[in-house]
Amino acid sequence: MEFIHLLSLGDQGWGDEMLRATMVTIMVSISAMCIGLFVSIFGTIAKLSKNRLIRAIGNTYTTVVRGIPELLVIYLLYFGFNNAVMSIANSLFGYNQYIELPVFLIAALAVGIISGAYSTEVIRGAFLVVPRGQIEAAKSVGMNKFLVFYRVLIPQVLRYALPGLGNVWQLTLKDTALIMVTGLVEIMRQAHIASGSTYSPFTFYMSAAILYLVLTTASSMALNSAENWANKGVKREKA
Amino acid sequence: MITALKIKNLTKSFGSLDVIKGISLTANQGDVICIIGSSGSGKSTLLRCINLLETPDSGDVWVNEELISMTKNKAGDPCPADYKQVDRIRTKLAMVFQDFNLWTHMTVLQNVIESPIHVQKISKQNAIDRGYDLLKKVGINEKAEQYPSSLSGGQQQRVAIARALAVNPDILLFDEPTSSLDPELVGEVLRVMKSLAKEGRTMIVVTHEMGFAKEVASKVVFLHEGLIEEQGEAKEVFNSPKSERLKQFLASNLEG
Amino acid sequence: MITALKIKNLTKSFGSLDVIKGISLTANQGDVICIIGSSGSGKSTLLRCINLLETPDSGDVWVNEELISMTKNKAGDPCPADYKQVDRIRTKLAMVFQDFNLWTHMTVLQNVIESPIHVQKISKQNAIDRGYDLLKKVGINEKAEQYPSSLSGGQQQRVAIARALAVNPDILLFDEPTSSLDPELVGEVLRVMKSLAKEGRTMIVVTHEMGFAKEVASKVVFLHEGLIEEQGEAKEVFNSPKSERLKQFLASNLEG
Amino acid sequence: MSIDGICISLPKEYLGLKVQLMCDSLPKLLLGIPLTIELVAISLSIGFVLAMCIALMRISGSRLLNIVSRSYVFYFRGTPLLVQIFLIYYGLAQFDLIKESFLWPFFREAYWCGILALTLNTGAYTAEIIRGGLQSVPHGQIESARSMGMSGILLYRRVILPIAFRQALPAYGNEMILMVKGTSLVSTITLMEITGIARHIIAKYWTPVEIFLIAGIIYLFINYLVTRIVRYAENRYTPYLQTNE
Amino acid sequence: HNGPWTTVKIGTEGAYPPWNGTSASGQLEGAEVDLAMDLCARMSVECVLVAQDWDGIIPALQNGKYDAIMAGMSITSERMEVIDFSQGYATEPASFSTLSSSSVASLGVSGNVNLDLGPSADVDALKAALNGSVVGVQGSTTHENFVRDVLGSSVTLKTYDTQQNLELDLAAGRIDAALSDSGSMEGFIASGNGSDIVFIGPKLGGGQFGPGVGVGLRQSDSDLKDMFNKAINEARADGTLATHFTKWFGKDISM
Ligand SMILES: Nc1ncnc2c1ncn2[C@@H]1O[C@H](COP(=O)(O)OP(=O)(O)OP(=O)(O)O)[C@@H](O)[C@H]1O
Ligand SMILES: Nc1ncnc2c1ncn2[C@@H]1O[C@H](COP(=O)(O)OP(=O)(O)OP(=O)(O)O)[C@@H](O)[C@H]1O
Ligand SMILES: [Mg+2]
Ligand SMILES: [Mg+2]
Repeated sequence: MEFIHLLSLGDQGWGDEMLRATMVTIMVSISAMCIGLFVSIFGTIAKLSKNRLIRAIGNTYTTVVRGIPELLVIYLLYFGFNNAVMSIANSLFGYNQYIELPVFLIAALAVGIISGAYSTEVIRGAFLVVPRGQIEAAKSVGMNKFLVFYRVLIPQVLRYALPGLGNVWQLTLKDTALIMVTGLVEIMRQAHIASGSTYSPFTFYMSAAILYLVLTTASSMALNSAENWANKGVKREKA
Repeated sequence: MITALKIKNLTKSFGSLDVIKGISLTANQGDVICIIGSSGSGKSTLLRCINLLETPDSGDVWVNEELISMTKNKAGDPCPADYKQVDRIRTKLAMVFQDFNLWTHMTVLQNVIESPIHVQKISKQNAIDRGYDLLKKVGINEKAEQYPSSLSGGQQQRVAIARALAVNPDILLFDEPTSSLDPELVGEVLRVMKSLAKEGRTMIVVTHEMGFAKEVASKVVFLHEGLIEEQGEAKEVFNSPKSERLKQFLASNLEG
Repeated sequence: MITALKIKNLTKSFGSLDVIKGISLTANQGDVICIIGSSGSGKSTLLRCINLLETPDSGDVWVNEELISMTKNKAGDPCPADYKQVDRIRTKLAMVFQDFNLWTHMTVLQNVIESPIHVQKISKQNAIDRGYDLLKKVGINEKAEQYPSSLSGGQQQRVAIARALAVNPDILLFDEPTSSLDPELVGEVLRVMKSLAKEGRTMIVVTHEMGFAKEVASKVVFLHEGLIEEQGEAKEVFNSPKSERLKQFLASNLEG
Repeated sequence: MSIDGICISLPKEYLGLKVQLMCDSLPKLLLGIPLTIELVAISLSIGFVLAMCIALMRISGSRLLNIVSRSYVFYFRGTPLLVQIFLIYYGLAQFDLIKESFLWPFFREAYWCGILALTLNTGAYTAEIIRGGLQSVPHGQIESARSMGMSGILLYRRVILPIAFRQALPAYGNEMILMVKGTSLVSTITLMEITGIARHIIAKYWTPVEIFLIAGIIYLFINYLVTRIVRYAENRYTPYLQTNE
Repeated sequence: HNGPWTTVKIGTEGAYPPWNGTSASGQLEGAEVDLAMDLCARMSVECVLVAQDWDGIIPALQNGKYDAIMAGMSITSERMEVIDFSQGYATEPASFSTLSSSSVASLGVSGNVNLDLGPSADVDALKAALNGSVVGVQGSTTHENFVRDVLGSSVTLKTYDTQQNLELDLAAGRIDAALSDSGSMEGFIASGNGSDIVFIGPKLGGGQFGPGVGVGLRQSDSDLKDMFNKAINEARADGTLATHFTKWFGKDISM
């Protein structure tokens, strides 16, 4: 069996490279998700802001990032980000050396910014579905703004947002396939390299597909149990 | 006798819609005031102005003879002068909502002890002990560990009453506390409310339950288009209404 | 006189829970039968068995003296022998649900003319003309072009009644038609139902509105744990209940 | 004034971006729009039919059909679109069996491979959207239809499907946007749609940021139109769900 | 770049064997990889090889992701506008290839053509034979330029992101002919995956293909350019340049 040889571990096969690449995919996805969640805090605040300008900035962010192909967002960041950082460094500090940002960082940032736009929408949505009455009830027993936010709003927002954030995670995981164009050797790029070198594209793209399936399945199982935990106290709707 | 609640010349409008057009009202300690009136007459708005869930446009509110001080914000709209005072006064003025508004992410007991622990900084053990007492009082102590979504509407409303009582309020505000309940569940909530009235609690109740009003109200206030059209003792108001509006209202309400 | 509806020895269980334990009932043309009973006694299930929204386990149902023929499916469970017959009989047995169940994607008028056009194959113009008449009858013709979501509960329920009447049914089944309405909206729906009763429509009504039952019912049936515990004329049943259960039920129901 | 005339009148560079070049490449990029739209339209239409079949298989009650439809949806939602495209285009050509079969004239063309991948992908997502829509039809509205004598196809045609489609409309709008964006990936298998042309121009002038910016704006505009169309459809078909914000 | 060079990062594609490829252990390998190590030793700098897709190979140099390109990149006037080159270190003619079963295969192989020397009958014959066919090239290469300039609209052009994908599609029969450098295609034929591929027409040099393959550099780094030129001269003089290419191409294509 040819493919067993191709996918074997060690120097003669590509199995160990594929596994290493899977680790990279996981690392990038996690970093990107964290970056995205961080960004989405500001995104949500901006989109719920009373200030029109800030709200417009938030809306522009989510509309633009969600309306442009992920591939282009990644390309733009990959090629544009270094330039931008360098020109900022130059104008602020007069620093005119090449500043090199690690590929991993750029990749995580690029996917993170995409992921952040989707997370923003999810979290904003969750804020809006927390019943107003529960907030009023909190006020009516004398809770101040901080307590209302921290004791009533946040726990509920998390619960409502969790399924949506689970979807964003799956999206993020799959989007990392596109960062192959930055040269970072994650699953997709490794499959690309290996299939090019061995002229066995089916073997390697199929392996990649299976690796992604394993990742998405494992994480959706984890997400389900997280949801069950967060949904304590909420009656399941009858099917 | 202390005046528990005093309202003077309260007005409130939403945009161009004048909802409360100047209402004054006084409740002495132990009074049960029932507010009746047709839909849209401003009953909920009046109640929500009292504990500042809505900010009144003008007029004054005293709770336990303490004036809630108001000021104007930059845009020239009225707003509370001191949010700390508002938070404090709100614990004196617990509100029970029509649709319960229990916190779904907490158990029944957690709902009841939340405010005593986090707002009034009572020790957790004390709060729990008091919480159980209150749940027993409204007859629902065996549900303490359950989540609100597994309770019936009447049970939820009784939890909401226990939660309101937990902050040891001087005045209870009820906004149609039985109108989102099935007829069969109404009874259990009204029973609890009657027992509170007997204890001598000061209560302001917006309600459609004329039977309840007749039985426990020290005063019935009939609101019409943002003004008090008629007020007086329950018997008087129901049996010999003076205003044409009230007569109409009572006729249409008893017929169903 | 024709027997509009006859039920004989009807039983129904869900899993191990026997909900209807053998009920027989007859309604002559023009009868208004009110079914009362506490929650879980099987009122809704009985009504739903009549038009086969639930399949009875055993027993027979005749509509206009036509027997609904039943058989057993492969698994040995009872099922209708002829689904065409069921569809036909259902148009003779229009049902009005507690929560209206109007079709949200259609306007009020479209809701009313849907079944006449697509089930009974009446010409569109005829259906529209009749639809307007019915809407006028329930006092809601000026809302014909609106969507149900923009109507109040009472208005929606009246549309549901018009929709049920549109198939020109011989019997109207009502399942607590006013219990999800605000007290103020109950009146308008009851008014419409009373007028239907006066017209001599055959109606089977599950209700908590004792006032309504007293006024229009030709017979009141008290259900308890899946059996008819007591039945008779409204005055009789309400004023001199015989069974202990019914006495209890009436006491608890009137107290609220 | 021709576009050339306009471009010349612009400054050569602004904020470090080669503005004239961006302006010059706009008409070339616009030439990619027809192919992009074609790919989206064809794969969405076939994908929708496919999705209906998959959703029906799912609720058919047959165990086998149920497993087939679940596996299909599982695979295509669990893997990146790029993998699917590469597998179909480069992967299948690895087998002589396919190269020698009657299917080869189809798989030989990047165009059809692209459409196949996009179709299978959107089919899986749309099937889930349809299933969600069907599940969201309130049970009471079905019962009230039954109680008026509706059943079978009539019930589906007049009540269940119209409600389900209306419920699913916003989610399907998102899926349409995902498809527009998805077409950018077929540039990796030699198709010259907007992104393909962009890469081509970049290969000549080595200015990725400028060209991808313009391409991004074109996509944004297309997606804006898609949003408007969906919004229009929502207003038209679900006036009762619209809030007057 | 300020100060003396201690580390030089070199960008390569890793998908263009035998110039530069990737081994089953995931390492970059190929003639240019060996040469890079050799040149860096001569320049007494530390070398880091960075893999980069061909699409972005020049922008990433300008970005500062690496300092030099060794990726089988021909020196052309077009590229000279945006980057600089060292002297050439190798030259390999380009040629068309096709499946032996294809109709254009009958054209057969003709001799060498130097496009700098003006019109050629071999090229005209090639153009006639390919009329109406689908020709594939790796995108943004000298090969693409040749097909555009010389064959123009008489053929349908398909561009690929890597040489390897071009080879796969030629072997699969998705294109009628491919234009690429002879060495890479010979490697593919020899690998067994493309055994029914044959060359057609002349071996092409000069013209669009430029004077040869060199190290791509930023225009501002003239000091690095001098270093590379000096190191290449040394490698040529002591014969190691020839050794590297002979090892990977089976023939000496160094210059
Ligand atoms: N936040 C708001 N914004 C705008 N209008 C409002 C708002 N709240 C209430 N209103 C309007 O004010 C009027 C009075 O409302 P309110 O809820 O006080 O009536 P109500 O007497 O409680 O009626 P109901 O018996 O139906 O609860 C209504 O016309 C209502 O539409
Ligand atoms: N589809 C079902 N599956 C299982 N149990 C059911 C189902 N429908 C009803 N039941 C059970 O049958 C019993 C009778 O229900 P039913 O709805 O007929 O009562 P009811 O008299 O209408 O009560 P209510 O006044 O609350 O509407 C209840 O215990 C209920 O839980
Ligand atoms: Mg109100
Ligand atoms: Mg019922």
